[in-house]
This record gives sequence, structure tokens and C-alpha cells, in this order.
Amino acid sequence: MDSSTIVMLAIFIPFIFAFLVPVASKLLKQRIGWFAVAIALLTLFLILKITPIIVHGDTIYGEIVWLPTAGLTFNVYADGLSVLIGLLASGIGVIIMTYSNGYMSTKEDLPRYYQYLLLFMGSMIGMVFSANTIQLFIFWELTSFTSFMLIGYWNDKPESIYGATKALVLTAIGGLVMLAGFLLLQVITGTFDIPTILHDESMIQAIHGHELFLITLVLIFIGAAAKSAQGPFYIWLPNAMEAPTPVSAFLHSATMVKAGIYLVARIHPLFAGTDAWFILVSGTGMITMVVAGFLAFRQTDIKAILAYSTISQLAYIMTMYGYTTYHEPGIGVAAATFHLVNHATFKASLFLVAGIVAHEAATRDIRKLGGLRKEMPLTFIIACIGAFAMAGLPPFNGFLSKEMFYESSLEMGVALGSPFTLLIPAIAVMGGVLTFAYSIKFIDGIFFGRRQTRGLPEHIHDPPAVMLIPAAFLAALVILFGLFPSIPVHAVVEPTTAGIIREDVELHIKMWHGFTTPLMMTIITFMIGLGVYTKYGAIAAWQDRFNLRYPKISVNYYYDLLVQNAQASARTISSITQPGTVKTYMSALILTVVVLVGIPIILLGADIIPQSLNFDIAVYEVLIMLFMVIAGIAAALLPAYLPAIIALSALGYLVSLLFIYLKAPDLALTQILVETLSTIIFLLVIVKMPQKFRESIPTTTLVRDLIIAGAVASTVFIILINATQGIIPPFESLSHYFIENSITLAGGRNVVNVIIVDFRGYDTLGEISVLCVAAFGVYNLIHSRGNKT
Amino acid sequence: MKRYLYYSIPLGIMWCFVHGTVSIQNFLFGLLLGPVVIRPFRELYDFDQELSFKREVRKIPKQIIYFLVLIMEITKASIMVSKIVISPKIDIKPGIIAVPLRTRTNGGITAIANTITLTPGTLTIDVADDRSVLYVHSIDASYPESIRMSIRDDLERFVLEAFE
Amino acid sequence: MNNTFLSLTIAILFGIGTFLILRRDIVKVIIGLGILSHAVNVLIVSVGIFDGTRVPILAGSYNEAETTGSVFNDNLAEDILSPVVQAGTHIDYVDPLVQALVLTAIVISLATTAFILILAYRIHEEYGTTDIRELRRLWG
Amino acid sequence: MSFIISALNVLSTAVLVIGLIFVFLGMLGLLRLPDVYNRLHATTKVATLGAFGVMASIVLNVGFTPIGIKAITVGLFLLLTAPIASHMIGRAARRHGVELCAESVIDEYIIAGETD
Amino acid sequence: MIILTDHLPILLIAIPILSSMVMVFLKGSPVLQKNLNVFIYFCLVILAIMLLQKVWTGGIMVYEVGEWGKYGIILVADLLSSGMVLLTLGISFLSLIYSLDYIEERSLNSTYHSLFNLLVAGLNGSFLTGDIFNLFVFFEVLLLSSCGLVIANEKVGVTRSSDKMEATFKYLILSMLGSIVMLIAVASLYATVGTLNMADIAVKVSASSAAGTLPWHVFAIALLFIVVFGNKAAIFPLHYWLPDVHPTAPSPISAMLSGVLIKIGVYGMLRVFFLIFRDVLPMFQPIIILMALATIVVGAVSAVGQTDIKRMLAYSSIGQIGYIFLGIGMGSALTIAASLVYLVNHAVAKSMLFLTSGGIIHHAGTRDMYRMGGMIKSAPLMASMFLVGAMSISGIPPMGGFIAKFVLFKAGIQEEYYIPVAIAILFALFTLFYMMRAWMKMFWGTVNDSERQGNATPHAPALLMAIPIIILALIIVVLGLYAEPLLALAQATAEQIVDPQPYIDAVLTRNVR
Amino acid sequence: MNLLIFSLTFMVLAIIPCIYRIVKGPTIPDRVVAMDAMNTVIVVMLGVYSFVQGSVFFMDVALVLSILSFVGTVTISKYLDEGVVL
Amino acid sequence: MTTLITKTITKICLPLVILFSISLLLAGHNNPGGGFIGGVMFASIISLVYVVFGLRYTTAFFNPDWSRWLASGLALASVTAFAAIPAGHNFFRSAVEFIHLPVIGEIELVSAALFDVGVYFVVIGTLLFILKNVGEDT
Ligand code: NA
Ligand code: NA
Repeated sequence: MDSSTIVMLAIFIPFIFAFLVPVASKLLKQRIGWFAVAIALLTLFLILKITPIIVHGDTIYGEIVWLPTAGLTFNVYADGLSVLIGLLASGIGVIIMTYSNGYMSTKEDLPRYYQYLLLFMGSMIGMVFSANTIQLFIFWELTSFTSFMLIGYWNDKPESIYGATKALVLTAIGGLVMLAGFLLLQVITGTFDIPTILHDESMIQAIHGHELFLITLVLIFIGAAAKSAQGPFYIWLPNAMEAPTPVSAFLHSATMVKAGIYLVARIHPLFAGTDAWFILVSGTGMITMVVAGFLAFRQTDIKAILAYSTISQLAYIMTMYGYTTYHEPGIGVAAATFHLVNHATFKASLFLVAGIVAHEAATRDIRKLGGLRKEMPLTFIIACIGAFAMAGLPPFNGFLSKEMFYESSLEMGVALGSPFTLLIPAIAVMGGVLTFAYSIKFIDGIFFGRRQTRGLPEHIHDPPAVMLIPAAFLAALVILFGLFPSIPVHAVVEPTTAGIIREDVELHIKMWHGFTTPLMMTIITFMIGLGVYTKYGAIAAWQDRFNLRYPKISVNYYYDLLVQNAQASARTISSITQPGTVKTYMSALILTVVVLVGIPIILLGADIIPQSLNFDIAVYEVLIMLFMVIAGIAAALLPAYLPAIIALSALGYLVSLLFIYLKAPDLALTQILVETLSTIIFLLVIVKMPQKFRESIPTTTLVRDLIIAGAVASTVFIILINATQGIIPPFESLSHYFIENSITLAGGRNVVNVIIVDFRGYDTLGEISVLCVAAFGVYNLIHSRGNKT
Repeated sequence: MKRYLYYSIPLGIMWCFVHGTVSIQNFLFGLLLGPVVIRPFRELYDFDQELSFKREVRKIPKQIIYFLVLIMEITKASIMVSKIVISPKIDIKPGIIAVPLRTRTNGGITAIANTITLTPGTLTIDVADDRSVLYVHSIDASYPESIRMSIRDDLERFVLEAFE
Repeated sequence: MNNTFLSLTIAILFGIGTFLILRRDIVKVIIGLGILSHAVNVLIVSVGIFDGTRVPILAGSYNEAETTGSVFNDNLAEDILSPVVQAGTHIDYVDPLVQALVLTAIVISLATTAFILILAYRIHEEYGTTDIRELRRLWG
Repeated sequence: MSFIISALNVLSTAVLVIGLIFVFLGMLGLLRLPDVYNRLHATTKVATLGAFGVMASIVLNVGFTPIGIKAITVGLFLLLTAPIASHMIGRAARRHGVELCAESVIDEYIIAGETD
Repeated sequence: MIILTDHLPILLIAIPILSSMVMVFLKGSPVLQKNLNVFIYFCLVILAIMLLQKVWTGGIMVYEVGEWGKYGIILVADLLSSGMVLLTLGISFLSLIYSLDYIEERSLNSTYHSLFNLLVAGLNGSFLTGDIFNLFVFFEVLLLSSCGLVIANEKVGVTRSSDKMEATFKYLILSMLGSIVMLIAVASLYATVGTLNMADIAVKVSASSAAGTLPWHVFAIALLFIVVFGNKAAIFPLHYWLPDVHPTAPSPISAMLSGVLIKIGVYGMLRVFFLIFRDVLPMFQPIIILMALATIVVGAVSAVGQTDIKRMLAYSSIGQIGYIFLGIGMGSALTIAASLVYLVNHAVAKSMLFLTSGGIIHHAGTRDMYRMGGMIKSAPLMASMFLVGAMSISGIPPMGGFIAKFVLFKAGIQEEYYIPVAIAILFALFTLFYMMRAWMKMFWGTVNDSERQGNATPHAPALLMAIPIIILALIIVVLGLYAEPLLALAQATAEQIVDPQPYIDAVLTRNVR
Repeated sequence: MNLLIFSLTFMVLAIIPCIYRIVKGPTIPDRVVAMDAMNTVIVVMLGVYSFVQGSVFFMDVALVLSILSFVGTVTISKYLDEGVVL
Repeated sequence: MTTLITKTITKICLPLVILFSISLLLAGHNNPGGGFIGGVMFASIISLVYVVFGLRYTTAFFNPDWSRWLASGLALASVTAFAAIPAGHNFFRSAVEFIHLPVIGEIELVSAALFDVGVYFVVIGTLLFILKNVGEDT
């Protein structure tokens, strides 16, 4: 099989089988989870099958014709980076789905759960293997959406709904902004194809030199930051913890949040090497790292600790990708990539531990937990491995990547010079200190201290194997990668790095590399970290005071302000813009006419008055017109209905008289008939109404309405005196034809009637349809009293 | 059937008049069309009552006389009202008077009411439900009795002859 | 026809109609619509393009010409009957097309007016008032 | 024969003018007379006669051509319906509660429903 | 031998008219009436497909009603009009099926079928006509028939009849003002160029524009046409009637109104501005773009504020119309093609959402989303269907709405309208937000039984209501996964729109008897 | 032609009182009378017009107007009298 | 209730106006008139009958289903327009035919006149349908 076909299969298989889950669950009942595991395994197998090609240093490309008109093909591209994330997604997918078989109660809606998980996995794989930005965006939004569905899995809980909304709002906002960035990128490069850009040095030069460079970068980076919960967008991730714990482990720590990192890595070749890149990426990363680290330390919910720690760990990675501007890119990218792998392993294992603890102890509150190490020894060991790796203790893999982080921070500081020489390493150490502190807190809070009895089950023990083995497997990987870093490094980190910096790299990562500055920094980290941990009480008290005093210094405050109050505030706006009074609406329409037509009138000034005006008219004609105006004014001013109707009717008869002078007997006839009929209907209608309605018009209203009326009259007058200047010279009217051919072709002398029933009889067909419609409509009106609820 | 024939002739004439051309074809056409037109409304046209052609035909000359008298009376009335209208100061003594009737048929009452309206100084306002009294507005109601007398003696006589 | 006084009258009627549709009373609003549709009908006729003096009802008829009479015969016209109407005589007629258009417009406005009047009747029934400011159950 | 025709022409023009004057006087009455009942006298009698006269003059002029026939129809129709219209208006006015003018001397009208 | 396909355009208009009268005679036998009308619509859909196919392969089709050439009324089926007709009939067909279980029996038997058929006749007539006054006439047909349908009674009446009256009044009165403006515009145009045939007008306006003899008031007329079609399409500030009418109408009619009826304004805009005023178009583009953007903003913000599900959908329609107008305002073949794709997707998705909301209202007995909740368990079909529609409207892949938004934004950026596209993208977020919030309010959370109104008992939607929804959902997904035919059609249509010469040639180079 | 202009001007002047009564009333029946009278004047004008122009078309209009004027007057009167129309 | 004299005059007007409306309908092609004008004349005289005799009294003996009138009218109009298609022409193509009859002479038959008859019935049906429905309601 063609390797690109394999990639496509890896994308489609989860989707196809996700839609088969409901069917399969009819057969498998509670064991549907194993079906999902099998699919995930199959996907993992497919990706593993192409891994050797990538490790060898090649890339894979394949395409299917999709939407040629829109300039889109369905194409896949596999290099080190995509295979790395692909392996994470499918590999951790296998582990999580296995674990879920123990974690999820059989009373739950399992088909829906596994369906979403498979859809998510497919989207994630589709996203990383997408060879064009639009396809990437499509899968990106799908991951957001499946994430939304999974966070809201327990959809009757208000917290779930809140968390799901938040995640969707922020990640989807990011996604759309990113789409805008991609569109601009297409403007710059002329293509959506990622490999095309990556493999074309001149295009990258063009990007760097383009005036849209900064805005494009910012837009795309916002997408990445939102997805990876960086910067102000971090707030969705803690609330996402309302999802079932396996979901949190899978989506919100190991894979989906890595999508943002993936994107940063993916666009690295396009934008890196500029000040903007460093400030944006590393700046966001460093701030996030410290803030999230601090918040993680302060949490009492064990999943919340992990959530904030995820944010801070992702910030490490982000920071390192940003560093590459000013020093040798290989180190930073490799360190970031390596930490990405390591984080996936230890954080997923910690989440599984948290899930086990919550599952067995029925609480996630660290204040209620404690002293569980004897009752759950195996869980305790796994937790220690994960937490120590996170804290950066040797000999676990976290130590290695953290050392690389310190090392690159140092180099960065040096490269930037004073005052950054110390500042950047200091910030890095600060991040490390906080990480150390919350890692210790996690272990200490759950497994050490006093075993509480109140609110906890009597017997707490290690979980069944189906939950323990996945966690243990991940812990084993932590140790394995720590002791033998060359395994992941050769398999994925090097090809990934090579793909990003577009040159071959060879990394030599060892546990012991002498008493170097980074090691000193590590030791300092541990010491301060311990100190900080012991001062937990004081720090907590300080933060509580701070929160009380400055409640507005919080992103969540503004999110809630905007989103939670969105309905009410939008309602306020819409009740102003849509006040419900017909008069406003009509005024809007009338004013639109007046203003729009006023534009050319004002622009043209006096030129709007045509050269020749015709004032030649008989006295009696003037009188008739005067009567019309008087009747109209009477209809307007008479307060009682009947006199006003009579005046309107008189106006109608005068109009028919005018039609006589305009040589239109058919019109006069019709006008007379219609006038009388309308009067009868008027009378019918006012039968039940009060006889008059005396409206006292306030002066301001009167003036305003008179101005509007005057404006309308002027507009009509100006258009009319111009329009009656006659047809544009060389052209002739259609009407000559009618007069010439009325008798000969249609056999009638009354040209008007002939037009109505023959030349334009089709209009009349429409006209009598209107009449029928009015009849039926009136019937409906009269018989619409059914619902008075 | 008799009624159809009775109505068909005036309807034939009517058709000629509304059509604007008096010709034998038109009359025949109207003759055929007319009864069809009033067929749905036979409830209104006393189709269940007895009818004597002879009597109806005999009335025609008297109806013509009545019509001429009517025109003359209208002219007199108009001149009278016109005088009032163009006089510099309008000096009138109007009022509503009840006039007892002898006539009882629809046609008779209608004819007399219309006649009253069109003749000097008087205007039918209403007819009592039992058809016994006409209420008449007179532009000069100084002598109600004389008005009652003139209506009974002059007008009603013509009407009774022409329409009953 | 395309007389400035007529244009002015039409414009004033438009002004009156506009003033009326901005009133509070539903009946007044509908009267305003009535005035507007009168105005627009006269407007259409007034833009009729040629300054004829005669009603567009022609003299002469089929009967005057000797015809064989045949359904759907295109040639009938040109060959036999064209002498009936002399070339150029049309100049004296007013524009028939605008009249036909206005006829259609009048009928349509009759239908619409009937509908909206009965709608007003129902609104009065539902709301117990003819004040359209009370028609504010739907807003926001 | 031509004498008759020209005599008819003169007659018809005279009748036309008289008719027009009557119509005008009727309208003047509408303006000047004190209450609706008296105004009805003016419009119903004077104006109707005027209209009838105009129609008659047309018939005198054109004879039994379509115009003439239609003129007869119009004239007769007016003669037939004008009294009814004024009767309806007068009755409605009286029952609607329009008072007779101050100059009125007598009111014998009994509204059907009000006797009991 | 009668060749039926020669008469396709008129059949699509005249058959609904004739059949609406047949429905009156069949009042007494409702079953026959229903079946016959469904059958008629099935045939009409087939005819519409045939028409589109014929136009696609054979080029623009001109049908002279009465064989009077440009002196009479001409029907023109180009890709735009035949495409719109197919869209109309497709949605009408499904709405009709839906109505059979949704509309109260008496309303359904006595007037509903007739009015519905006349509405469709009005729509098809408007799309197909080549005559500007005839366009007015058919506008009136569809205006009044839609008013009549808005007040038709529903089986589960949660909408007060007073609301229907109020909404209809606002709709009708604003539309009547629009009609008056249109008459002024049409009459003035006729007075200036002496013809009503749109192709003929176009030729004359272009010629005099080239010769420099075009009077200035033609611009004023063009601006009047913006008001006319803007009013039909409900673009700001002419949108006020829409949020009242669309929610109060019975759901199948809401689907017709939002799905098809407001598109008539879009159609008119494309037809009139790109045919008649094409030489002076650049002057109007900024106005259209500004109005479109304002429409997007107003629609999006107001939709966020709603608690009534159908009212929210109505505001959403306003916003979405803004997007469509944005594409028109940007005025190139690309952006117009994008607008058309958007139009189709919105039509399908919004009709589907309104139909679904009808089912939801049947189920919940209220239109207030904030009083619903937890219905995902009791109404899973409605939940998933609404989600599909909501995703499509919000532009979430893989639904059709995404493709629409994508092509629109892409085309806009290609034409270098950065700021308008940025605003459009920003407010697309609002769409996502209110749609998903609505979905969560209705289907997540807890069931709120005590709030349920008395007259409605929860029940599964009737079969005839479910089928159209499912079909529309399938179309949405198909439009997302494989939009190529639509894109190609839109592209070809847009090219026809921006280059109207073939249209003019087809209309004017005919033998006139 | 002079006859036409004379007649028409004369009749148009005759409309002035009608318009006055329609506007000023004072009672509703006054307005109805005025309306009816105005229609009579218009009928006369149509008759004259038809006669002078020699075309029957306007006489048709006159007949229609006299019929419709009657219908309208009767309807309004009934409404005034009884408060109902049909 | 209206008075006796009004009713009597209405009885005279009724056939007159109906005949006039038919005359207008038939004359329409060559003179002012036609389906719409004739139809409204018809409708207005029927409405006068409704007014003068009362809707309830009238419908007791004269109560057609006006919706069927309008339906037949529109159906007739569209069928007339359709009739050209079987003859190999376009929709709404009109036809003119002369018939020589012994007594009446030459009659001009125009397909458009048939269409006008359709209009006539639509107008009558619509207006009276509306009046009757609303009248019964008030
Ligand atoms: Na603890
Ligand atoms: Na006609």
C-alpha cells in the first residue's frame, strides 16, 4: 500500500468507525470500549507503519481531488512533527480508551462517549497530517467541537455546560482568527499548501518581507495560543476538567492542547527568526508559565492542579520554540519537542492517577485526601514517577528536558544581553520552582499526611488492572525515556527538529553532563521550591487577600462579564435597536430613501433642476389638484374616522377625475370602483372600533414628522421633475408598438385593455393571483382566533 | 315562468340602455340574458305572487303621464329651492311632518316617497314600519296640514293610478 | 402631461401620506397608505412618455377589414390589417402602457388595502386599541 | 330638416347651460342652507334636475347614438336613485341624532325604537 | 408534438397557480388534496431540475409569454434564476410535507395549500421574469401570500394570535412602503428609457452612459432599488420587520421565509445592479458593503440577546443575509460566487433549523429556550438535527456552512477587502456562540417540567415532520463534504452575472412578431 | 371647445362647496351629502366631456360613478344609522 | 334595517347593474371596461344587496360559495393561457377568430376575452368572499 494511502486510512478509519459505534454497541453492549480500543490500535499501527520512512528522513505526500473550484484538495503531508503528534494521539488514545473501560460506569451512555473519543482522535490525526491550512483548520475545529462535546459529556451538570461553553468559545474564536491568518498567508504566498511553502525558500523570504507579516503571524498565533491555553486564553482549560478524567488526560493534557504547540512548530519555519516571533511566542510562554505555575500551586482540586500545571508546562514548550530566534535553533526546537513528548507521558500518567484517586476516594479535593500511600501503593508509585518527572527530578525524562530548557534560557539571556542576561534564566527558574512546588504538593496532599475518614470511603485500594496498567505503562515510559533518551530522540525528536529547522540535526542527551550552570539552576530550583512549598499557608493567604481586593485582575472576570452577561447586554442593545414601534421602523425606511437619494442631490447641487419645466395648465386642472391636496389634508387632520374616510374617498373620486383629464377612462372607472369598495371595507372594519382617535402630537414630534414628510415630498418632486423630462433621445417607447399593433395583432381597440389582457396579460394573471391571495389571507385572518394562549 | 316573461321585456330594454346601442339583436340578447341574471334573486322579485299581464300593460300610459308630471314638479321644486339659495338672506321655516298614507304596496310607497322627495320643498326622511306614515322634511313647514293635504290629493292619486 | 404642477401635487400628496403613516392611529396609518397609493398611481400615469391628446382607444376595427380569420396567424397582421392604423397616428394618443401598469397597481393596492384593513380590525380585536404604539409585544 | 337640427342644437345648448346653472345652484345651496336636511333639498332636487338637464341636452344633441343612450341611462338612474340617497342620508342623520336647525318649526318624527 | 421542455419556465409558475385553485375545489376531500399537492410539488421539483439542467447545458433560456418579444413579458432562465427556482422548490417541497402534520386541519384544508402554491408561484415568477414591472407584480403575490400564511393556525399553538397580527402588520406595512418605492423607481425608469424589459433597459442605460447622456436621476433610481431589495432581504436599516415575522409564522412558513423569501432581495439586487446598473455599479458598492456590515453586526448582536428560539434564528437570518450582501457588495465574480454558495447553504440550513425548531416547540410547548432543557434524552433526533444546522450556520466544518464562509472570506481577502472581512469573521464568532448556547440551553441541563405550558404534551415528532428535517440535514452534510458541484455552479452563475452580455443577447436577439 | 372649458370650469367651481362641506362638516351626514353632491357634479362633468369630445367612454364612467355613488351613500348611511354595514 | 323604499329601488338597480357589468365585461376589449371593471361592478351591486337587505336575509336564499367563483375564475384564466401550448404556441399566445352567424352577423372571438371572463370571476369571488367573511364576523 502506498504510504500516503496509509496516512489517509489513519485519518478516515476513526471517523468511519465512530459512526459505526452505535451499530456496534447493539452487538457488543457494555464491551463497546474494546471496540474503540481496537480502532485506536489499528490507527496506531498504521502510523507506526509509516514511522520508519519518517525516521529515515523522508516525508510523505498524497492528495485527492476535492474542491478544485475553491482551490482545495484533500491532501496529506507527513513529516517528523506530524508523525510525533500522530503517534501521541493514537498511542495515548489506545491507553486512554483501555483505561476508560474501567473508569466509565456501565450506566453511562458509552456509545456516545467512545464515538466522541474516536471522532476526536480522527480529527487530531487529520489535523496533524493535513497538508493544507484549510484542511488543518477543518480538523482543528473538529477537535474543538469534539472537545466541547466531551467536556459537556455530563450535560445535566451546570459546571459541565459552563466549561464546555468556555472551551468552545475560546478555542473556536482562536480557530476563526487563525483561519483569517491562513487566508492572509494565502494572500502572501498564493497557496494553502503547507509543504509547498515549507519547501520554497523564496516564499519564506516573501513572508518575512511582506507588509502583512505581523498581522498574519499574530492571527495564527492567537489560534495556537487559544488551543494550547496560553496567555489570556488559559482560562478554559481548568473548567474543561469537568470532563470525565480519561478525557482530561487525553484531550486536555496529552493531545488536543498540543495542537497549538503543533501549529507553532508547523509555522516555525515561516515566521521564526524575527523579533516578532520571539516576543510573541516566548513572551506569551514566559508569562503564562509563571502565572499558571502559581495558580497550579494554589489549587485544591487535584485535577485543577494538573490542569494549571499543563498550562505551565505547555508554556515551557512555547517559550522554547520562541527562543530559536536568537540562538542556534536546533537546541531550542529539540528541547521543546523533547519536552512535548515527555510532558505527554508524565502528565497523562498523572491524570490517570488523579482519575484513579477520584474514582476510588470519590473526591478530588486535596484537602480531604491524604495518607493514601499505604492503601494504594501501586498508584502511589506511579504518581511519584509522574510527579517527579514533572518536577524535573532525575532520573526521569522531565529532568532532561528541563535541563535543556534552563540551558537554552541561559543562552538566550546571553544572546540578548543586559538586562535579559539574568532576567530570562531567572524567569525560567521561577517557572521551575513553581513546578517543583505543585508537583510536591500533588504527592504530599494525596499520599502523605493524615488519612481522613470523614467524607471518604472506608476502604480505599488500588484500582482494577484495566485502569492501573495504562497508568503504569505511561510511568514506565517516563523512566525509559529518562534512562534511554536516545530512543525517543532518534525516533521522533530528531526527525521532528530536522523538519522544523529544515536541516539535519544530531542530538546527544545524557543524564549526567557535569556540573554545569543548568544543573546549578536545578539545585537552586529544588531548594527554593521546597521553601515555597513550606510557605504554602502564607502564600495562600496572600493570594486570597489579593483576590478579594482586586477582583478585576482576572481574565475569568472579563470572560464572565462578556459571555455570561452577553445575553442580557445584547438584549439591552437589541431592545434599543428593535424598539417594537412601527413608527420607528417606517421612519427608518423613509429616511433611508431620503438619505440615499439625498446623496446625489447634495452632490449635484443646483444641477438637479432640469432645463425645461412645463407650467402650462388650465385653471380647472389646477383647481382639481388643489381640491386633491385639500381632501388629502382633510383626511390627515380630521380626527374622527368617518369624516377622514369620507375625505379620503373624495380624494379618490378626484383622482378619478384627474385620470379623466389624463385621458385614461379605464383608470377613472377602476379608480371609482376601487374607491367605493375600499370605503365599504373601511366601514366594515371600523364598525367595532371607537369612532375617533384624537392624537395630541407633541410639538417636537410634529416638527420631526413634518420634516420627514417634507423631505419625502421634495425627494419625490425632484425625481419626478427629472423623470418627466422624457425618454433619453435616441430611444423610443414600447408603447408605439402597442398602439400600432393593438387592432391588428390582438383584435382590440382599447389599447389599455389589450395590454392588460393580451400584451401583458401575464401581469394580470399575477394581479388576479394577488386578489385570490388577499381573499384567502382575509379568511385566515378571520379564522385565526384559535390560539389565545 | 310568467314572471320571467314579465321581467324579460324591461330587462331587454335595460340591456340596450346599458350597452348603449338600441337594436333588435341587443334587445333579443337582453331578453334572453335578463331573466337569467335575476334568477338567483327570485326571492326578491315576488315570483310566488299572481300576476296579470293585462293589468300591468294597462298601467303603462298612466306611468308615462306620471313621469311627465314628475319632471314638471321637480322643475318647480328646483326653481323654488334655487330662489331660496340665491336670496341674500335665507329665510326658511323647515320641519319634519308625519304624513299618513293610503298606499300599501312596495311599488306605490316607493313611488310616492320618491315623488315627495323630488317635488317642491319636501323630502322623505323615513317610512314607518307599518307603512302607514311617511315622515317628510319640508323646507317650509309653517302649514303642516296643507302639505299633508297636497300630498294626499295630488301626488298620491297619480301614484295610485300608475302603480296599483 | 408632464406638468410641473402635477408633479408638485403628487409630491404634496406623498408628503401628506408620509405624515399620516407616522401617526399613532392605525386607521390613520392606513389612510396614509391609501393617499400614498393614490399619489403613486397618479405618478405613474404622469410619467407617460408621450404628450398625446387622445384616449388610447383606437378607431377602426377588425370588422372593417376583410379577413379570413385564422387562429394564431402571424401574417394576418402585416399583410391585411396594417393599413387600418396609419403610420404615425399613434403620436396623438397618450401612453397606454402606463395606464395598464396603473390598472394593475390599483388592483393590487385594493387587495393589499383590504387585507391590511381587516388586519387592523383583528388587531383592534386583539389589542383593544387602535393605537399602534401599543403594538409593542414584539420587540428586542 | 337642417332647421330642426340647428334648433335642436340651440335648444340643447340652452338646456345644457340651464342644467349647469341648476347644478351650480344646488351646490350653492349645499354651502348656504342651514342644516343637513335643508341642504339635502338643494342637492337632491336642484342638482339632480341640473344633471338630468345636462343629460337631456346631450340626448337632444346627439340623438340615439351610444352617447345619447348612455346619457339617458345616466339621467334616469340619477332621477331614480337621488331621492333614495337623500332619504337614506336624512333618515340616518335624524336617527343618528343630528338636530334640526334653529329655524325649524316642527318635528313630528318618531324613531321606531324610541316609542316604547 | 408539444415539447414540454420548451415551456419549462412558465410551467414552473403556472402550475402552482392553477393547482392552487384546484386545491380550493378539493376543500372537501383533504386526503386527496394533500396527496395531490405533494405529487404536484414532486413534479415541480423534477421540472426545476430539468430547467437547471437545460440551462446548464443549453445556455440561457428565454421564454416569451404570449410571443410578444420584448414588448410583452419575457421569462428568462439563466443559471441564477433556475438555480433559485430549484432551491425554492426543493425547500417548498420539504416544507409542504412538514406542514401536513404541523398545520391545523382547518387552516390546512381551506386555504393553506392555495396560499402556499401561490407563494411558490410568486417566488418562481419573481425569479424567472425578465420584466421589471412583472417583478413588482410577483413581489406582491409573494408578499400577500406570505402574510396570509404567517397567520395560518398551527396544531400546537404556542404563538399568540395577537403576536401574529402584530408581526404581520409590521411586515405588511413596511413591505407596502417598499412596494411604493419600487413603483416610483420602475415608473421613473420607464419614463427615462421607455421600456420595462430588463435587458432592454440595460442596453439603453449602458448606451446612454457610454454616450454621456445618462441623466443623474438614474442614480437616484438605482438607490431606490437598493431600498426596495434591501427591504425584501431585510438588510440594515430595513430589517425591522424580519425578527417579528419569521418567529411568529408557523415553522414551515418560517422555513420558507428565511430560507427562500428573503433571498428574493438578494436575487433582485444581483439582477438589477449587475444587469441594469452595471456601468455605474462601483458607486454603489461602498453603500452596499456598509449596509451589509451593519446588517451583520445588528443581526449577530441581537441574536445573542434572544431567549426565544425562533426569534434568535430570525436575527441570525439577518446576520447571514449581511454576509450574502457583503459578497455582492464586493462585486467580483469570485465574491458573488461565494455569496451564492453562502445563500444556498443558508437557505438549506436555516430552513432546516426552523423546521427543527417547530419539532422542538411541539416537544417543549414553548418557544423560550431558557425554559427548555435536558431534551437531549427525550428528543435525540431533534438534538442532533439542530446541532447539524447550528454547526452549518456557524461555519463549523464539516458542514456546508463552513465551505460557504470559507469561500466568502477567501474571495473577500483576494479582493483586498481586509477590514470588511475582518468584521465579518469577528461576528462569525457571535454566530457560533449564540447557536451553541441555544443548543445547550435546549438540550443540555435539566428538564424543566414545571415551566412547560399546558396545551403541549411532549411527544416524538410526527414522521412527516422528521423526514424533511433529515433530508435537509443530509444535504447540509453533503454540501460540506462534497461541495464541488455547488461551487462549480456558483462559479458559472457568478460569471454569468458579472458578464450580462449573453443574457442581453439571448433576450433581445429574438424574432419579434 | 369654449363650451367645454366654460362648462368644466363652472363645474369645478361647483365642487368648491362640496369640498368645503367635506372638510368642515359640521356633521357626518353633511359630509355624506357633500360627497354625493360632488359625485353628481363629476357625473355632469363626465357627461359634458363625453359629449364635447364625442366619445362614449366617459359616459360609461359617468354611469359607473352614478351607480357607485349610490352604493357608497347607501352604505355610509346605513352605517351611520345602524352602526353596521352588512 | 333599511327602509322599504330603498329596497325597492335596489331591486330595480340590481338587474340593471348586473347587465351593465356584463356589458362592460364584453365591451372591454374595444371600449373602457373589461373583466376587472365588470367584476367590481357586479361585486358592488351584490354588496349593495347585502347592505340593503342584510347579509343574513340575503344569504338565506342567495349564498354562493364565492371562493369557488374566484377559484374558477383564476382556473379559467390560466387554462385559457395554457390553451396555446397544445396548439404549439407559447403560454398566453392569444388567438383571434371570426365567426359568421346568420342573425347576429360577424362575431369576433378573442381568446383574451375568455381570459377577461376569468378575471371577472376572480374579482367577483374575491371581493364578495372578503365582504361576506368579514360581514359575518362583525
Ligand atoms: Na491533603
Ligand atoms: Na379595460
